[in-house]
This record gives sequence, structure tokens and C-alpha cells, in this order.
Amino acid sequence: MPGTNGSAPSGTQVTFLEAIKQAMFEEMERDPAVILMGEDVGVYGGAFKTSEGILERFGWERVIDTPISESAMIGAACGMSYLGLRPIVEMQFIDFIVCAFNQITNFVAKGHYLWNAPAPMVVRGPSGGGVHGGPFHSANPEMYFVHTPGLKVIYPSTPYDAKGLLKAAVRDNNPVLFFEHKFLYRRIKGELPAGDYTVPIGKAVVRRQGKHLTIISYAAMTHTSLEAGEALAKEGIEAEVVDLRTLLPLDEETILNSVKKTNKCLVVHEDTKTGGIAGEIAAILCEKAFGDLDGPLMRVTSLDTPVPYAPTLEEYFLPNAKKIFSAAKELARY
Amino acid sequence: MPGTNGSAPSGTQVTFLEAIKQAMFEEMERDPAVILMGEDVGVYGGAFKTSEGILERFGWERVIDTPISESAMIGAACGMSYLGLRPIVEMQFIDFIVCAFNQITNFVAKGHYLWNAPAPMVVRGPSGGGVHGGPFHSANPEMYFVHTPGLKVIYPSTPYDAKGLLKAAVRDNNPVLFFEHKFLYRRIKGELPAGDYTVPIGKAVVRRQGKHLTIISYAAMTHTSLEAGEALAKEGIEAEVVDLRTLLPLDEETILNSVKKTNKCLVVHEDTKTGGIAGEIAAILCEKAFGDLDGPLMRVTSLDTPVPYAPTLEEYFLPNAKKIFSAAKELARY
Amino acid sequence: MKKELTRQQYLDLYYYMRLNRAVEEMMVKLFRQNKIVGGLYSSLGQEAISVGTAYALEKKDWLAPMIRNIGALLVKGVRPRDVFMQHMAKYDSPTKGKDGTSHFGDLDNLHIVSPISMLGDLIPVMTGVAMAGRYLGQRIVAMTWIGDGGSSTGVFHEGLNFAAVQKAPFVLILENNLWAYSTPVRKQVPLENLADRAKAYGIESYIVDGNNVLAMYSTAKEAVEQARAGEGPILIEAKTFRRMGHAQHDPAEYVPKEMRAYWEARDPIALYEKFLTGENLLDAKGRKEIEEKINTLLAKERDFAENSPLPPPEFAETGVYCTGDDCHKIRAKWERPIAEVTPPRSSVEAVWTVPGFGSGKGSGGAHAPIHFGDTQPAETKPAEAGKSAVQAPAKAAAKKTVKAVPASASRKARR
Amino acid sequence: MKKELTRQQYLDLYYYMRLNRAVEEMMVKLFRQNKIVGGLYSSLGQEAISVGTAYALEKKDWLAPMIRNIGALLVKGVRPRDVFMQHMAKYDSPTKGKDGTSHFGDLDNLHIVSPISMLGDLIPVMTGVAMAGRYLGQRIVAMTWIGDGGSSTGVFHEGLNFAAVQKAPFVLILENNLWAYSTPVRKQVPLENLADRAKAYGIESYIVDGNNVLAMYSTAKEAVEQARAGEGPILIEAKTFRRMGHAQHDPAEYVPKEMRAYWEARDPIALYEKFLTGENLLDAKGRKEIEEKINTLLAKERDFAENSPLPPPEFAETGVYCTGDDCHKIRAKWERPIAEVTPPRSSVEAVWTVPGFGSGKGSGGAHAPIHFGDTQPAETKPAEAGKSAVQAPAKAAAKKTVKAVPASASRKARR
Ligand SMILES: Cc1ncc(C[n+]2csc(CCOP(=O)(O)OP(=O)(O)O)c2C)c(N)n1
Ligand SMILES: Cc1ncc(C[n+]2csc(CCOP(=O)(O)OP(=O)(O)O)c2C)c(N)n1
Ligand SMILES: [Mg+2]
Ligand SMILES: [Mg+2]
Repeated sequence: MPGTNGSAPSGTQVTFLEAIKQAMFEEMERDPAVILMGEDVGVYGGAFKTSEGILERFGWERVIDTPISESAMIGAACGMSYLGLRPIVEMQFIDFIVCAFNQITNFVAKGHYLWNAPAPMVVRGPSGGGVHGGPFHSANPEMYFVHTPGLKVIYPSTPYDAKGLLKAAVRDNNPVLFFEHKFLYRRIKGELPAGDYTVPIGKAVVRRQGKHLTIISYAAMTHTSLEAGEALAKEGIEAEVVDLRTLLPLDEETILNSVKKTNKCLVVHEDTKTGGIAGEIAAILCEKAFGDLDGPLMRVTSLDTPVPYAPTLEEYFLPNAKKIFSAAKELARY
Repeated sequence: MPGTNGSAPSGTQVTFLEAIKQAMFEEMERDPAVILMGEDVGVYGGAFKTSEGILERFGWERVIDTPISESAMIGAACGMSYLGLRPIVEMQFIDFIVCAFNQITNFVAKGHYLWNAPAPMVVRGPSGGGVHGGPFHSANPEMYFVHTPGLKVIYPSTPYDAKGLLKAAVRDNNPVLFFEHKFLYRRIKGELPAGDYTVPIGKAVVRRQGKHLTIISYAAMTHTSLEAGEALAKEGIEAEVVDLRTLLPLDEETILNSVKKTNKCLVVHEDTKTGGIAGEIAAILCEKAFGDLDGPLMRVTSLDTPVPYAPTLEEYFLPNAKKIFSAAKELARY
Repeated sequence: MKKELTRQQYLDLYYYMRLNRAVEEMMVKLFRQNKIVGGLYSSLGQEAISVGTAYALEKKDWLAPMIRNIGALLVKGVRPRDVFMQHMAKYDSPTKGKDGTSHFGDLDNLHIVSPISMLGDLIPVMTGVAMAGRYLGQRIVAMTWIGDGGSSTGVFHEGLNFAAVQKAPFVLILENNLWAYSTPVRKQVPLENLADRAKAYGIESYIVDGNNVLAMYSTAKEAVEQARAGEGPILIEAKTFRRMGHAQHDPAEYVPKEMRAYWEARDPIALYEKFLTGENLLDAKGRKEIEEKINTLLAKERDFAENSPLPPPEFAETGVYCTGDDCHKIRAKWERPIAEVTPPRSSVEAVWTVPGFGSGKGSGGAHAPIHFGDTQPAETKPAEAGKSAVQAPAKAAAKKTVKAVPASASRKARR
Repeated sequence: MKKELTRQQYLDLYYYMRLNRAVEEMMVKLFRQNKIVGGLYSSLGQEAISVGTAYALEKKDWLAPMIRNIGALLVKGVRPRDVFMQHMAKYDSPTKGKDGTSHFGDLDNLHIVSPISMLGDLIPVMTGVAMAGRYLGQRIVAMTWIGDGGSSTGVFHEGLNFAAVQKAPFVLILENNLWAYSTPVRKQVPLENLADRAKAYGIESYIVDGNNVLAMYSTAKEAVEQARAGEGPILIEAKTFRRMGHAQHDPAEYVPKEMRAYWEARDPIALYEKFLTGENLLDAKGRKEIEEKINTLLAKERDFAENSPLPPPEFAETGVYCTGDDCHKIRAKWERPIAEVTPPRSSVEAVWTVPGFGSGKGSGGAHAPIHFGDTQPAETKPAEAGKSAVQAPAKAAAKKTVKAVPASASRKARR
């Protein structure tokens, strides 16, 4: 836990969660139009303590503990944004975002297109599995929103990106959904620069250089893919690992560049298989890099089931480094 | 309009809408566990008159005019299904299904997997564009549900299929979403057999034989694709047209058989592009028919925008036979 | 409301009701000529509600219309041509043809938020508008409308409850026109007075004759000023009747003839004309002048609308995203010192104070404000939720719908 | 409730409260031993509510628990081992490890519906259960619970409104434990009595001391029989307090110490013991016996649970879909003649009858039933929605929160 202003001295390793807290602190200091709203975000500091100390610093007007009313929060944030505020709305778990699905996909997403009303707001919350949260506290709902024009969708994998992308999201004039993989909250640390910085929305990044195949992933699975990449390297297979970071808009350029270089593509996502983003990437590759593919596009994803509760089941349900390793090895043989 | 029992004498051409009405009539006669619920479905007979005469025949207990409460309808139907009823719930427009998104994706879809509770219920309603319904009365929300394990998703293109699939949906032990493209309601006619029949869920059908390329589509776009197929034939290009009919579970076999035969694939859907079902099909082809593709997979879809209101804009937004024709011609050149 | 209106105000109300009706009559003609894209909704017989309530707002206030509130838009300053062009999907319309009907807004000048079709969704949105206005020190009020049917939606509940908790300066008009499409109100809401919905949120409510424009105006005026004064949101039930079908295509045969006849005899414009004549505020000549003014205006507006082109097809591709400052410069309009809400000025103790019980999270009896730290005093009427539990049985007896626990059981509880 | 309970019933209530607490105490131990997967919720101090209300149900009735209703499950017949195994994600648990906590059901025998985490969703679902039971002639009642926080969800509103319109035999217990996670009730609901939520639906409600098991039981019993008799849904507010944090991880420092102390002094089991002792229904020996019975039972149940394996990994792949008759034979249990609901018996005229106004859709004054044609008489208390509009101002004066329209305005309305 850093000083009251939320930023750590440079050179310190901070957690993913801390990076998010810093982004909120700094954006709220920078711009009084930024406010925070959600269940238990104030006095309690958020279910995961992501907003600890923010009420103390910014007061009751800017940190709003809401009733259990996801549609009301999202709707109110949208209304606030029309007067020039830039609300951040926390879903206590991202699973509950579906309780405001109509507000988000119809009101928030369509306003700029239909009547020229930008809605600068961020909806963020803890997502993803691997911590035995069970079927209603482990959601990866990204594709519902990737399929909704008018939204931007971010799903970072490192503290640096989390902070820089959350800041960019707050400053963006469009509604941005920001998913925070809760498995990373306290497990992943990184060094943050001292000053203000943002990470551009819509840009993927190559996390590992390679030449034999491309593994495309995001969020927690980036780390799992990198782990598989190390194991593959020991067998002489150099996998290039692309971290998408933003899912909408998708960075086609980085994807295409990497696949044109390696000529093989494996997509890894924690989201369930059917209708996951691997499909969209497959379509893009088929359309724009058809001649460059030397092997089938492959997918390593979660099963097409709800997220089961028991550790044995959840482990089987989720992708892991071993599954990625096997798939990559098979793909490399082409 | 047929006799009071809802079925037409055999040999008569009936509309798509009439086919749906017949399916509901016949299923309600066959099984007293089948009931109908929705806004204005009773006295008014439904906003599109799909249930005209059903209240007269089956009475107030089985035909329930509800308040404007989509979550209540879906939730109540789910509860009813636990006691062995088989409710059919009408969304006045399918656009409003997002108002019950949490109930459908979390309560209805997950029950069988999690606690062994089947929820035999059907959610149906008018969907799709082309009739200048504007951004909130033209939705194609299928992918939200194709991406939700536990649901089945049907989107028919002919009166015969509409009737047979709706009957199959009512008899299925799983929750089924049944989308009725409103453009087809009164424009498309077909002959129905005299007796009871069902069409199996999960089976696609080849609507047109061809050898140069496969066009995969469903719902209204099946007709548009067939129209393009005729034009292509005049230029010597024989397109095979596959009508998916069911989107979840997807009939991989029919898709793969056709593409292995023609070696080229164009997917056409009215749904918006990014995250549409073309991606899922691309991924399946990449995984399972990689060596069989002689050209890039191509997509003809709606734009990645909300559905605009003005006829000029909507026409530009939607796929049409000309766009399909051009894409197919380009693809055929490979 | 105590003070009488000025002559001009009386006549304004009349003018806008007439304008509202004339605009809609003209659209029916355009509809029959196939010049309207999509459906056409009517507020025939409900004009007093749209006009009376919107007339109670100041220029800086915000509103968001539903499908039957063309009148409110006209009062707020929307030109008839814009209404026509919206319905005709013209390129010069506020949405440039991307959406239709009353689905358009104006953030910068008129302070209008566009609705979407999903009923109820405007309620939390306008709550947010109201909260943002308060935060910025603007002293504005937000207003929107909802139907008897729309009051059954979940978002109605979430929005109004949140507004109540936040004491947002928000006024909600519930137009109880007895029908929601084909569904009669008592299949929608098991209440005689829909104003009772307010009781679930502990907020003020009014019941008004929706066909009486003066009653609508004066009640709305009172509510708007109450809301502006910080007394929290207010629900106004306007009793009225939907004279046409749900939309043009609907003959509304499900409505009993006697019911329609009853309400047709209570036409709000006719009633108001009688009043104006009786008070010598309007005579045949004045009426004629207003009619001519409206006719001339609308002919011009319609011509403009008809001459506007449909949007060019490629326009469909544009505008999904705001592209940044070149597209929209987003600036909050502060009407209070920003320093009030920026650190270190606004540092507070993060504790809950529960009346009668001190406060939580360590710091003991500190009196941290529960509501809005800097702009609003802490709530003074203690909820005493904890204490009420033991007294509940006794208190309950006073409530109409709340039955007291049998005395024997509750006595046992207290030994 | 007039009649006193039998000795056995008095002792049953005691037994189940003790069992409820002991089961949860054992789970706290298991949690500390890291044998619980995921979070652990507590109903410490709220046992009287779960036990008292569920004890009012018959075997054929249905219930659906929330996270703090383990007690209700035990009363309905769930074995403690099942509760343990659910929390430990064991393969022999009701969900075989696919879900945890109280998230399990039993359609065939115990008539329990599983909750999901999203608050409020059970309300329409149990409304549907109640409606289906009525349709099948089963004369059942459906019951579920909701928190003070959960009452802010949209689905609470939609579900209860629909239940009210349908007069569904449904009883909803609102456990007002003054906190929703860290949020105090008055930031959640601007009401002193949450029972007032019922006023938005015109349904009966009760306020009960939630720490008094006899009050809970007798009130629930009355409500259940009212609902069974066709009087419609009922809301019961139980005033209580959440003694532990939201879940095990939460020390709940946000709760004022004095508040906790106040409620700890009102422990429902201690209060009931005093009563039983005073009435000579329980002495030290009887108490000892019950304790031993529970200890012996729970030791066995825990051992069983601990010895159950985790589910095999591949089990994760199975069961997304019901595969048909081999998987589930779905049969509605009719307890009325099916002929009543099958053609041509149930042919009706599709018209709305509006009291005072005849009926719509052609057929004139026909008295088509509005509610349930064949099984329920038409509503006799006319809503008179149409007529009330003109009388509204006068009527309004009688309501507490509804202000009358100023007399002058309403007079104008009636000329
Ligand atoms: C959430 C939702 N469900 C369904 C509809 C379809 N719909 C449009 S208007 C309407 C009836 C509205 O009735 P009411 O709220 O009383 O308003 P009125 O038309 O009487 O002004 C319905 C059901 C909708 N717009 N939104
Ligand atoms: C729709 C929804 N939003 C948020 C949550 C997260 N959540 C779980 S329990 C809880 C507090 C519940 O409070 P209350 O309803 O009063 O029940 P209690 O815990 O006091 O028994 C919250 C916010 C949820 N489960 N569902
Ligand atoms: Mg209405
Ligand atoms: Mg609570």
C-alpha cells in the first residue's frame, strides 16, 4: 500500500490491483469530472479493496456507494457523462454486468452513432476464473461486448498495462469496458514509471518474439501462454506470444504481422470456445492472411460449459500451459 | 387465416407467420403442459398477430398477457418449467430479450449443468431488419446466445422449418431461443404437410446444390443468398447454399461436407460482422478442413454499427444479393 | 402555484397544446401519404400532460421524452420541422436519419436526452443527469415520463430507488393512460393509484387530472421547485386515457366503446378552451389567430421537412465512435468552485454513522456525513432501522396494508 | 396461529435453530481448516427467520434458499452432509461439485429450487413455480427470501409485481438485517420499514421481529395459508441483524460496535430458550439431549462429507444439456382434470372487461374473466381505473405520501 496519493515511488514492484487503484487515484486527482460509483466502493474500499482510501481522499460526492442496482448505476453513469462527467462504475464481480445488459448495449453503446451523444464512462470489475469462484463469480463476458458496436473492450495482463489502459479508458470519449482478471490482482507484480502515462487503446503487444508459430492471447492466459512458450523453447520451438490487451477494436495489424512472420497461429482464451474471440481472429486471418497460413488455426480455450466450482473440475475446464504446449507442438509439426 | 384449430388444409400455401401460429396451436392441443406468455399475446393476439385466436381456443390460464417485465416472464417460465410445464414466452420484439439477459444466461442456461434441472421452455419473437424498424426493433441478437452454453438457438428460413423446428423446440427438454425473422412473416409462403411433424434441432440443410463454392447462411439471408445463387449460375458459377437453421448446436458435418466438396466458403449473415457466427465457422474450417480450402473464407454481413432507421442507410447497412454476388465472384476466381 | 399565471402563460399553454395536436395531425396525414418511416404514435388527449409538465421547467433544466411527449419537446424549444424530419428519416433531422420518432436529443442547447425504445431506461439516466447537475453546482432539475406499462419494468424500480437514496433533483411523470398497448392497467399494476409506486421509495407523489393542463402545470411546477430545493425525487401520476391505438396500425378494438366515449368528452384542449373563454382570456378572434399562426408555421415546417433529402447511404458507416476532441470537446460546466471537490479539500473519514448507534470502521462516534459530504447536510431524520425492529409490531398496527404480528408472539419476543 | 403449537412443534423449532447454528459453526471450523472451497456465509443471529418460515410450509410446498437460509433447507429435509459437501465441492454433494454453498435444488422430492448468485432472480422464478402449481391443481405455496440489499434489484420489482397481478400463491420473506455487504440499509432503501415495498404492488405485508422464532413461524403460517387460499402474494419483513461480516473474509469493521452489541444481546436462540424454559417445555436435561443428538449427527455427517471424493476432472464436460427422456422424463403432475384446460372445454371470448365500461374487442358487454377463466372467479373488487381519474384529487387527500392537487386546479378540471 503506497502513500495516500496512491502512487508508489518509482522502482517499486506493485501488484496488478495496486496499479488499478493508482490509475483511479491519479485520474480523480487530475480531473474533478472523474467520479467512482459501485456497490461497497466507498467505506469498504471495494470487495477486492481496489478503491481502498479513495473515499477518504475524494469524499462522498465523488465516491458513491450504490444500492444493488446494476442497471441504475450504468444508467446514471450514462446520464452523468452527458453533462461532461467521466464516471467509473465498478461491478462488484463482472458477472453482474449482465444485470445491466440492456442499458449497456442499447443506451450506452448506441448514443454516439444515433444522436451524436458521446458517453465517456468506464465500466470495470473483477473477472475470470482460476480462484474457485464458481459459476457466478468467474465470468469472462468479453464477447458479448466485442459483438456490440459502440463499445471499447479492454482486458490487460500486466500492472503497467492495467494502469496505462485504465487511464486511457477514463480519458476516452467512448464507453469502455475494462476487465480485470482477478487471478492477476495479487499474483502479478510489475514496476511502474513515476509519472503519468497512458497505454493506447487498440494496440496489441508482442510479449515474446518467436518464429515457429504465433500464440495470440490476452489477460491471465497471456501469462499461461508465456509459460508454455518457455517450455516450447526447450524443445526448440520458438513461439511468438501476442497479448491483445484491447479486444475491441482489435489490433489486426499486430496480429497479421506476427502470423505473416510465423505462418502459424494458435489462439488461447479463457472464455468458452464457441463464439469466443478465436473465431473472429480466424475469420480475419482467413480473409487477410489466407496465403500465409502453413497450418490450421488452432484454439485452446475453456470448455463450452458454465464455470464449475470444484477445483478438479475448474482445472479441467480451464486452459493451462500443458494444453497450450501440446497444441503448439502439434501445430509446429505442420 | 385457417380454421380455428390453426391448421390449414394440406396443399395450401401458408405464410411463415401462419406456420408459427400453427405450431403453437398444435403443440398446445397436443400437450396441456404447453402455455403461452408475453405482452399482448392474449386478447390482442400478439403485436404481429402470431397468436391470434389462441386465447379463444385455450383460455386465460394458458395464454397469459403479462406486464412489461421481460425478466419476470423469463423467470416465471423457468419456474413453471421446473414443475413440468413447457412455457412459450414471446418477446414482443426480440430486441427486448436483453432486458432479461441475466435470467436467460445465468438462471435458465446453467440449471441443467449445475443442479440437474432441465428447463424446457421456448423464448421466441420477431427479429431482424429490412422493415425500417430502426435501432431498437431490428435486432439479431443470436450470437449473445450462441456464446452461452446450455441454450439452443434456432433461426429458420421457411414456413416448413419454422413450424417443424418450433414444435421440436417445444418438445425439447432444454431452453430454446427461437428467432423469427419478421421480414419473412408475410413475405414467404410455403406448403405444409397435413399432419404432425418436427424438424430436428441441430441440422443444417443444403438449399441449393453447387460445386464452385459454398455460401453458408440462415434466416432471411438464406433467401438473399439463393437469389445471388441464381445470378451466379447465369455466369456459370454454381454456388451451394447451406441454410444453418440451428445456430447452437452448429451442424459441423453439413458445413464440412459442403466445403470439402466446393473448397471455398462464403458466410453471409445479417448480424453485424465482428463476433458474428462467420468467425465461429472460420475457426471450425481452419481446424477441421484446413487443407480443403482453396481460397480465403469470406464474409458478407451487416456493418459494425447499430441498425440505422432511414431506408437509404438501412439498405446500405444490410447485406444484399448484389454484395453476395460480388463476393462470391471474387471468391470463385481463386 | 399559489400565484396565478400571467395572461401570456395561460395562452402559452393553450398554444403549445394546439401546436402539439396540430403537429401530430399533420403527421397522421404524412403517414397516410406514406411519408413516415416506421410507426407513428399519438398523444391525442394527453397533450395537457406533456405541455403542462414541460412548461414547468426552466431553460437550464433537462428533459427526456417518451413516445407520447412531442408536446414536451415543442415546449422545450424543438422545431416542428425536426419532429417531422425525425419521422420521415430525413438527413436534416436531429439524428440525420439514424433514428426516428422522438428518439433524438440535444446536449448543448436544449438539454434534451434521447430515449431508446426499451421502457424505463431513461429513469436511471435522468437520475444521473440530475446528480451530475447537482455535483457541478448547476441547480438543475431533470424530468422524464413513463407509462402505466413502463412502471412494471425493473429499471423503473432501480432508477427511482437510486434517485430516492440520492435525493436526486428528478421529477418523474407517470402517464397513466389506462392501457399499455392492448393491456389494461389492472393487468399491469394491481393498484388503483399508480402514485402508490412512490411508497416503495419513501418519496413524495401527486395524483393529478391529466386532462387538466393547469393542474398539470401547477403540480409540476411545485414538484420541480421541491426537487430543485433538494427535497428529492417526486412522482406525479397523471390520470388520462390513450385515445388512439398503440400506434397508427392499431384500431384498439380491445378498448370498450363506453370508455373511449367517456374520455372523448373530456378532451383537454376543449376543457381548457372553456376555461379560457370563461376567464375572458380567449375569444373567437384570438383563437383564430392562434390557429392561423400554427397553420402557417406548420405548412412551412412541413415543406422544409419534405424537401430535406434522405441521408446518403455511406453515412451509415460513420459515427459509431467519438474520435476525440475533433469530434466532441467534452467539458463539464462547473458552477461551483472546483476546489470544493478536489483534494485535499474533500478528505473525509470513511465511516458509516448509524443514528443511535455511533459509527463503524474504527474511528468511533465521528459524524461523517452519510449523504453528500460537502454540499448537503447529513440526514437529520434518523432512520433508526435497528431500533424499529423491536418496536415493529406496535408500529405496524398503524399501517393500512401491514398487519401487526399477533400480540402473544411479539410479547414473547420481548421477554 | 390462534391455536398454540404442540410440544413437539415448539421443540422442533428449537432443534432446527440449534442444528442450523451447529451446522454453520462446524463449517467455520472446516473453513479454518481450508476444507471449504470459496466463500462461507453465515446466518448467525438470523436462524429464527429461516427456521420459522420454512417450518410453516407443507411437504408439497416449494422453497428456494438464499445464501443465509441453510436453516430453511434443513427444515425442508436437506441432510447436513449435503450442506457440508456443497461447501467442500464434493462429488456426493447435490450438485456433484459443480456449484457450491446453498446453490442446489431438488425438483422431485423436497421441492427446492436452487438459487443463483444474482440477487432477486428467484422472485420471478418462484412466482412461476407458484403459478404452475396452481395451474396443475396442486394447491402449493412457493416461498423464497431476499435481503434488504436484494430488494433494490429490478427483478425484485418485476417478479413481485407479476406475482401480484397474477395473485400467485407466493410468500416472500425480506430479511432486513440492516446491511448489504458494507452498505447500511438507509443507503439502499429510503424507507424505515421495508415492508412498504409491498405498497407498490397492492399486496399484503407483515413486519415481524426476525429474532423471535414464534413470531416468524406464526406470521409465515398465516401468510402461507392466505396465499394458498388464493389471496395473492405476501411480503414479510423480518427485522434482524447480520452478526458476522458479509462472508468469512469480512471483519465488518464498518458496523458500529454499539449496534452489534445491541443485537448480540437479542440472540434468537437464547431468547427462545428463555421462553421454552419459562413454559416448562425445556429443561437442562432436554437441552443436553438435543445438543448430544446434534453433535452425534453432525460428527457423522461431517465424516461422510470429508470422506467423499472431489469430482473426477472429466465430469466437468458432462451435463450442459438434457439429452432427452433417458436423462429426464419431464411430466407435469396433474391434480385436476386435464380436460379443464384442453379444447374445446376452455374456449373463451377474447375480450377485456373494464368495470364500469363494458368490454372491448367487439363482443360488447360479455363478462369474460380477466384473471383465470376456469379456476378462479373474475375479480370482484373493480379497479375502476377509468373512473378514479376524475375522483383522484379527493381520494388522494387520504393517503399519507400523496398530496392532493390544489383545489382550484382540480375544480377547473371538472367543469
Ligand atoms: C422493455 C420493453 N418491453 C416491451 C416494449 C414494447 N412496447 C412498446 S410501448 C409498449 C406499451 C407501453 O405502455 P405504457 O408504458 O403504458 O405507455 P403508453 O404506450 O400507454 O404511452 C410496449 C409493450 C418496450 N418498448 N420495452
Ligand atoms: C445482482 C447482484 N449484484 C451484486 C451482487 C453481489 N452481492 C452478493 S451479496 C451482496 C449483499 C447482499 O445484501 P442483502 O441483499 O441485504 O443480503 P444479506 O447479505 O444481508 O443477507 C452483494 C452486493 C449480487 N450477488 N447480485
Ligand atoms: Mg399506458
Ligand atoms: Mg442485508
